[in-house]
Amino acid sequence: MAIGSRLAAQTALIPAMLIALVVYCGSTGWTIWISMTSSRMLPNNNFVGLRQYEILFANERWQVSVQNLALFGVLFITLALALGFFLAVLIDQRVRAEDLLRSVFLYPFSMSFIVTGLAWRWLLDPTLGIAKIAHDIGFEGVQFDWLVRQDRVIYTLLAAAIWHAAGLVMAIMLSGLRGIDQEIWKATRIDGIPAWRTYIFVVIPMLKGSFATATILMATSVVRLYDLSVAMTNGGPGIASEVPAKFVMDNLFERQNIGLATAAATSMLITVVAVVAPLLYAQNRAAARVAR
Amino acid sequence: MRRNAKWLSAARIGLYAFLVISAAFFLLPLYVMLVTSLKGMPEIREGNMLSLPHAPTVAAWVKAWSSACTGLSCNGIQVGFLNSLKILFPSVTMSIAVGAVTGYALSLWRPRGAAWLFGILMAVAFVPYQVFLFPLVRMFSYVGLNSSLPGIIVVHTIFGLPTMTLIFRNYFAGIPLELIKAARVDGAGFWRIFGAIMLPMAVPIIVVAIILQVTGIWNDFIFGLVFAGRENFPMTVQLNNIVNSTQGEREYNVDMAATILTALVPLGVYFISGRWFVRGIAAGAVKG
Amino acid sequence: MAQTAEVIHWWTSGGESAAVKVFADQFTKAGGTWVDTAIAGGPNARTAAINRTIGGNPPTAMQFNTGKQFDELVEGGLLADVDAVAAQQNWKAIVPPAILSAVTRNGHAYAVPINIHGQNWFFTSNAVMAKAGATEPKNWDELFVALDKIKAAGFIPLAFGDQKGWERNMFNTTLAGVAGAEGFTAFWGKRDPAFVKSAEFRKVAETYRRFKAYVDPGAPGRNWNDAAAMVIQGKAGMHIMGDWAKGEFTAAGQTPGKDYGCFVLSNHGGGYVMGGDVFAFPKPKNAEVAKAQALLATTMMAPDTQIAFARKKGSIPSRQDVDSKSLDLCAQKAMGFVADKSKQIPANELLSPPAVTGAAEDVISAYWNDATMTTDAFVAKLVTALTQTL
Amino acid sequence: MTGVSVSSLTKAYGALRVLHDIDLDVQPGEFTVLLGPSGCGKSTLLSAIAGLDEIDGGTITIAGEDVTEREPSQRGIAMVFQSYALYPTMTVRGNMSFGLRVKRLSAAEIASRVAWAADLLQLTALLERKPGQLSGGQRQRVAIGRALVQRARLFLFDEPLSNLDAKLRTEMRVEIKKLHKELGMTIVYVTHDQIEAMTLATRIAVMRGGKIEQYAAPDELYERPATLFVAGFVGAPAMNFLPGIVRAGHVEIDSLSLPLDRVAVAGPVADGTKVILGVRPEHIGLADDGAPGVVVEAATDFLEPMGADTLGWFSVGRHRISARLAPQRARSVSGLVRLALDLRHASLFDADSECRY
Repeated sequence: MAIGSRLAAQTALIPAMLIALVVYCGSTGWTIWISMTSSRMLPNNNFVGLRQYEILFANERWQVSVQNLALFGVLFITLALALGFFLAVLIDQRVRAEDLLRSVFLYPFSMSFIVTGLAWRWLLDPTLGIAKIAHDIGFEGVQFDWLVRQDRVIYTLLAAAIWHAAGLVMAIMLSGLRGIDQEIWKATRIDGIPAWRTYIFVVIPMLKGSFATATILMATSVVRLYDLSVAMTNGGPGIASEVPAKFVMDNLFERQNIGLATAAATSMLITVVAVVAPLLYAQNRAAARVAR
Repeated sequence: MRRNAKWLSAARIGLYAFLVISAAFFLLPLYVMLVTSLKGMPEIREGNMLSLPHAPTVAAWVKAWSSACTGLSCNGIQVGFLNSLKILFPSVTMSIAVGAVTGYALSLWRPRGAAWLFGILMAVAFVPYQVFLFPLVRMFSYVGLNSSLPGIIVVHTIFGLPTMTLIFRNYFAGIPLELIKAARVDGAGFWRIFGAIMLPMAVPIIVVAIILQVTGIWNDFIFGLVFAGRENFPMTVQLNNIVNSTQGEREYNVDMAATILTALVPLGVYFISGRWFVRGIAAGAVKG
Repeated sequence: MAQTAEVIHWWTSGGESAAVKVFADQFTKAGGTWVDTAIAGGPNARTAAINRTIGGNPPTAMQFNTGKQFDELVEGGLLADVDAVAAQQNWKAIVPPAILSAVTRNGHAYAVPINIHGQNWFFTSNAVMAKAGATEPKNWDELFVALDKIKAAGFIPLAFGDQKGWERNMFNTTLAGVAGAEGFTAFWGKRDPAFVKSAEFRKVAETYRRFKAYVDPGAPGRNWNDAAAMVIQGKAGMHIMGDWAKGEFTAAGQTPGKDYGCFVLSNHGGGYVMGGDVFAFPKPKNAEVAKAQALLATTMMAPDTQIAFARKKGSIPSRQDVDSKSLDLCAQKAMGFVADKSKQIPANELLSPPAVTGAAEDVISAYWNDATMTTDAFVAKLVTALTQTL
Repeated sequence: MTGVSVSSLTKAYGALRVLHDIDLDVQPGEFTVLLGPSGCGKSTLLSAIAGLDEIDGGTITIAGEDVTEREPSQRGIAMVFQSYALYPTMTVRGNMSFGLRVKRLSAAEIASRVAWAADLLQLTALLERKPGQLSGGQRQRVAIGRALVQRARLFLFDEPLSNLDAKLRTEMRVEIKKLHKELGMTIVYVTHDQIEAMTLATRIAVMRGGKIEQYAAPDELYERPATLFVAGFVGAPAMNFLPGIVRAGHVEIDSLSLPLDRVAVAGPVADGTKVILGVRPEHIGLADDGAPGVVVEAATDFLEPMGADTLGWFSVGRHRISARLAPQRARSVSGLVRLALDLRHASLFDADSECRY
């Protein structure tokens, strides 16, 4: 490869390299170090080994946060993929007002939860929201108190999160669907395969890339899940809807306990790297094989 | 896809019914916000959030825009609107520029350390930003970037980097390598190829990048608060001041109006360019 | 050349803004220029202020709650002391000892204690109380009698904005009322496992949980001001909140004594839980800033500023030598508590650092919300939370 | 006018060596085709000549200048790619003039070169279109035009016709041949299609496994393939191979014994050597019709009519061979026949080294 261009390519990477090394790696290193100190509001260098981690993993709120994230993550990604894909399939049936519908499904993604959380909280409020309206129009028996029930509150977050992300999934799936060769449809019609079977056994495997993209995007937002919990329930009732990022944030700032906060952040980081690294490695191997 | 006419009608009705119900579900929060913003406080206290306002008034909108107090200044969120624009344009441009160049260099050239860099970026895409907040403050103080417009622009560039790099890399990876070879035979170097050939081809993914970054940067609160400096506080800081007062009376109609006003820019971007978004997003997709 | 002071605070609502305007106006009158940086939400404002201080670009003054929030800034040498102003105004004589010691570290005053907030007030709707035939309780047993009567009359007995911080505040109210100052400081101050395991504390815990039966199902997640509004509108009988809730009543045109009642309830006499707000001053970069800080501190503690501010804010002055006749009925009661050392309890912000408060708060919240959690479990978890923070 | 010469060129991807010590000398004005199956290294060799791939050893000389270390654009080359590699956002004119603009030629010079090339390739009417609006053949012409305007010393073609349908391919082949004749430039052309190679090339370099097996004019290559691989790869239908052992001046193939003196070999072949005898189908005929050569008995398996002639497939002992027959005659062929093998045109290869004797 040409020297000049290689040099230019290397030069072009300087900002990103700088950011990666100084900001990302630097901050991460600092975070890991602080997690092994007794720092509270300000960082100190009073080494305490893994004490913060012991405290962290004994902490009930942290345990609940991690469980919530796991449950939420799995359900959120599965359901948002399902709904997004379904909406995309429906919109792909040459419906009227396609542009309008697409925009309606997509707009939530443009709004932050800090902004829409209040509206959601109202809607789900057992004395104000949908439940009250149901009562007002005569359905006295309707009980909709999931927002205030410890064992159900996570599902209300789920509803809002799906509302937020399903449109994006739809957009990704729709563009994937539009890219599918029309001859596939002709072939399945000649073979007499019903449409739903075609979608499940032919189309979905073909949209592997779209599913992967949507999953990655949603996975990043799952790990970072913070705003939604703050805006809708602030972790409550009790600690029933706490999430790890909120644990980090609360301890970092409001609670002035950065030692514990960084221990939590480091735990999250290690988990992420443990999951992402093998995937990247596998992908790299695959890419190298394709390259020649 | 065209289907047989026989079962078409019944299925069609079901299809539209599902779409309409879904649309209602998606619009519900926006509707609640809208009608609330048009009501007076007494009517809001009555507590039927879905009912249309008896006597619609835009008073709350006017107040939110021009006279709601955030601290001692009672100029509404209009000041922040200008600040947000001041932050938005350079931040979106910078973050996309750096992401595009990095993605281009990673995908079509094989510079040293590319695999590592990409690995780090991928991992960071999953890390909550908050983790980096504190060290970044310290770093910025060393280089004198705190509380300044350049500071907040750099921050948005830093945190936009993983996603931007990822989508541009995926997009450029889909471009045939022969095109680069042809350009090199034509005598174009790294930057010329980028400017004359790659960028013009990248329009669909640039649209996606713009939408993602406009949304993210416009909705950002914490970075604006920490890094922008009080002269440059974005609209969201003022929105927070209006909506999140901890102690004292709350005017939900003003809250909602301020909220919708703040959301108008990203909303507008989505409604205007949703079509291109759908087209472009596939291009940035991970190749299965 | 006017002295310029940039002040970071979290007073953004209408009443709060009016209060902070008192400071700004007085400061301007004294020849300074007030630059206002209001950021809603205590943690947000503190984050911004602390980050800027660490980042070398500090504001002139920054708000904290009275207590331990700024401990480490002092230890880190990032704050300037206000000993000169304290000496000149003779704070020792005029500020209640608990409040003064809360701003003092190693013998130096590091913040201006601008006001005192009572945190454990009961507010009652006179109309609801009358309809239910209930009277203002004199002790905790009578309290539940009153609540039962309100419930029987078809009202919501206790209006509650069920969020973590207010759950803790209700717990603190119970702790102060049932176990008194000794119990309160044993819990938050000494964090004494023996006390937490004692029968007395079990009684606190069980009493706290009794409130659950008087709260409506819409409470979780509700904002406290919406809860206060339920009392104002005559939907609910009582509300437990700090004295800042008066602002809501005043905004609705209600007068204490006439439309609503306010009382503090303790089985041990007085039992007034005192917190408040302070302003701290980052180490000045130059003499100009130092002068502005001195002027700001002096102005904030000036007698007329103190009264005017307290009236707007709903708090009482931290200076006890001011003329409190212009304050409302509840504030008059408060001045009485504050004057008598035996009737006051330092708020938990004064006694424990935020890390401990937060950890305990999680446990308190879990106990309140999880009906299956036994008191034994509660006690055990509390001991861990109070003692395990590094 | 210029030549290109490659000497001792090696290239490896990690542990995988893709080019082994390549030497290639292309004369000025020559049309050299690099021919071989996929993966033989022919495209890599072309890339190396273009400077698009780094090499691990050896030198490349163009027009007498060592260009090994030079950028592609500094080598005085033009290149046409398999996918055409047209810049999709530029018009035809933009595509053709991009390289000239990069080289900062004057606007007038650019315009005149583009006009010349467009005229030559009948693209004048399409100059303002984008590649997306063109047919496959038109795109191919634009790609060639983009190369032509460079007035390069050396033209490199990387399988330029493989994306076209059969009819267009033939047309374009003629056009490229015409261009070469008219403009007389030096061309290095990569393909895996031996017909393309035979029709276009002045010389063909047959490659296999990163080595050049033979570099010779098409006739020479066809008539006197240097290796078993070249013999098998060039010519359709493929040459018939019969393995045997040399004994007493004869090649013994199972029960057959064919006299060695009829076969044109360079020197003596020792007794007991394992060999492979190669005979092209057109050198096998029906003895009864008076075809020359050594006669063997064979059983008819089946017939493949190919239009101009018919390919007959026969079994000789354990071996199957094909013969090119006249269609009229072939219709009556069946059962046992007598085939005449014209050994004067046959090739003899060593079974171990696969080299020609």
